[in-house]
Amino acid sequence: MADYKVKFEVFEGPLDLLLYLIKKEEVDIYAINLTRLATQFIEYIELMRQFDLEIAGEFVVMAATLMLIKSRELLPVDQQTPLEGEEDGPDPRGELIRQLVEYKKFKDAAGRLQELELRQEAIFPRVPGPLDLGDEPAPPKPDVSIFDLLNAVNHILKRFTAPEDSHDLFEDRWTVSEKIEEIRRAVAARTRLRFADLFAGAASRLEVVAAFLALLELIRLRQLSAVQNEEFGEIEIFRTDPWPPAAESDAVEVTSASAPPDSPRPVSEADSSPAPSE
Amino acid sequence: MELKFILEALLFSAQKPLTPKELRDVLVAAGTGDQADDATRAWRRVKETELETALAELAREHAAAERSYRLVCVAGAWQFVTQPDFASWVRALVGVKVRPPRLSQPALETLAIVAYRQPITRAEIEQIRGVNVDGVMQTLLERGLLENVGRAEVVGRPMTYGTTPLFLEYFGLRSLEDLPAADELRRLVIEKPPALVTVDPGLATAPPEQLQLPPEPAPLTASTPPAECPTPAEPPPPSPEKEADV
Amino acid sequence: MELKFILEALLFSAQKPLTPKELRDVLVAAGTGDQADDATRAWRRVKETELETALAELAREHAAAERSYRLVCVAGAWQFVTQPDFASWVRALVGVKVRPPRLSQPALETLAIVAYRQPITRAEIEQIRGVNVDGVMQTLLERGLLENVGRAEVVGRPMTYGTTPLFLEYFGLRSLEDLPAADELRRLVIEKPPALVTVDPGLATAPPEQLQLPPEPAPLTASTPPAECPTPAEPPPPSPEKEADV
Repeated sequence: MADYKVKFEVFEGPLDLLLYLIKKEEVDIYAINLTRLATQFIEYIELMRQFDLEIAGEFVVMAATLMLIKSRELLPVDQQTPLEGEEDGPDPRGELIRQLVEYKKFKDAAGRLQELELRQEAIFPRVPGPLDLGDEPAPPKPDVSIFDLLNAVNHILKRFTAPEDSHDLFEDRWTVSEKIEEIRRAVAARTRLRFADLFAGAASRLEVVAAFLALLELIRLRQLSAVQNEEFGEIEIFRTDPWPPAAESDAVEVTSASAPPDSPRPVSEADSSPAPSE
Repeated sequence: MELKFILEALLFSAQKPLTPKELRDVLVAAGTGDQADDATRAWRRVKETELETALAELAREHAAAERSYRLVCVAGAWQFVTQPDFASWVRALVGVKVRPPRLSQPALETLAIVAYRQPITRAEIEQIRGVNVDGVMQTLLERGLLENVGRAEVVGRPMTYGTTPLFLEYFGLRSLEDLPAADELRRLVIEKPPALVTVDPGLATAPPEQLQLPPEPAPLTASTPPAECPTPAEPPPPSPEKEADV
Repeated sequence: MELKFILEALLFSAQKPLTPKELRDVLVAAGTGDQADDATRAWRRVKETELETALAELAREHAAAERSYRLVCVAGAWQFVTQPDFASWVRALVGVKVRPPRLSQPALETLAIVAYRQPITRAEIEQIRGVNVDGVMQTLLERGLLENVGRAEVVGRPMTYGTTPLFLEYFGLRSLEDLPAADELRRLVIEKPPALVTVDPGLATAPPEQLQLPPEPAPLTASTPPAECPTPAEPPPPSPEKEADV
């Protein structure tokens, strides 16, 4: 059964099947015998039914249209009763042929696109090795992106050149969740915040990292957005409205009061970063 | 120093395709510094149109040279690429080109319709293809080959779709004007024979929205897109009569 | 297919100078595979002396063409170089602003996740981003910013992905170590008070639902899960006693 299914899925709809039948007859679209075409089309539908294949509604509609055309062609013109609204509508045969011609054009166009697609696979751009011109600055990037944020955070991190063992001391102290709450509180109070402010009081690289991850998370959750008005300009953090339910925010405020984020800071920034001068 | 050679040297050294604007920026930057010599300064105020002329000439020269590479413009940016004939060797050197899976027949048909008829609504695409296109549209939108470009001014204000720059890059096209047989598919063509077609004859390939317009006997020339396309036009499609003769 | 054009296409595509021997290796490799066509097979047994003759002829042709670049042999290896006359412009190329990559926000997020967490599977990325990433991954692979780097040793052996040299170039990084806060972001297991986090360890960002839980005012010490050190390479976390000493 699966085999038949595959076979019939080759037809991407009734127009596709009609074009296939026309091609099989080796006649021009304008010269087709629609009566014969209708018979063949319906045979295919019957076949699909026999194989218990799901027949899309479009096929049934097309079959009905073909039957209509067929029945009309069997009658002499003077005995035909005009179809409902036929005065201002096209005759179904002409309309069907128009549709087939139209569809065939795009099917052909799709074939040409496919040729281009294959050609592109065989075309390789010249990518010379990088120019050896020494330490040039990296090209600036317009638009604020996650990497602008990363670059910005890197600047801040450079302040923390403390040796490995000393920043490890803070490894457990700062978590992203805490920082998220901290940032939410800060932005709730002020609606907008300078990016640098988020890190102003940070005492260690890890604290900066935690704050930064928290910021990314809030941006990802669309609770905050970051805007940079000019290249290398100050990045500002905004609250995205609507802010989550007020009740929850209040709860946060309460908890924060009991555990202020910046209270226990055992080592001051100056103490912790005796920049190793190398 | 001839402009075209400067541009050639730049494109030859560049790691990625460059637009005329970016090339101009390079010329400006090179000519502005304190150490810039006179030759470099001379091109500081070059206009983008001059660049474009020089680029077109370069591309012609390289095509005429019939070497193993040529200069192409894809989605407005210029780069040197190898000819497809050498793919098997180049592939052995740099590895298989990473490309997303090839597009399915339904996807290609849908893309073709949008490419030639944009902006277009989903209903209009379905009218041409005769099938529901929800699934295939989603794939194409997700792959970034199509995008929402607005809303149609008809009842329900349905979304309209168009192709993206990534579409041009994927197929290696300079612009939409570069689409094969663009004229045929975009222009209003009078389809015959009249005995069979009782519809307004000019509408045979009319974009669907035109079908809703009152049939104004506008001159054909007016509906033809301006002939700015720099590439040689495709040979006209065989007329229905001719086709019937075969 | 003429040998010299094959060699030209190869040198044109190469990222570094190639010796005749290396070129021959490429021709052999290309002509050996099962799918190699006759034209490609034909050059499978080419001799190095033939290559050298063809290379010399190529170099002569390019010198005669008097373009902005030529083919040179330095220390036995061949490469295309631009003429020194154009150095001032080529140098300016480096400093000039390039247009931003046409990458969507989802693409950038995915890129960031892979950058810090490579090698990573598609499923893991989806776990972090919370959405299907097929389309985005395709774009990034196509752009050459990501690549397949192997398979994960888990059920189904899914492919794993990592960033490419182009990625570094795009973002002006010398190496992955240059990624901001690379050490911390890579190894940081996001430990949170148990009430907050039930996420898999190793996720830099907790899934949204967990982040919305009301924070439990757990004491700081209790909030640290035991033995959270993520990678064996890590020095052991400092003992609390040590911290107290500071």
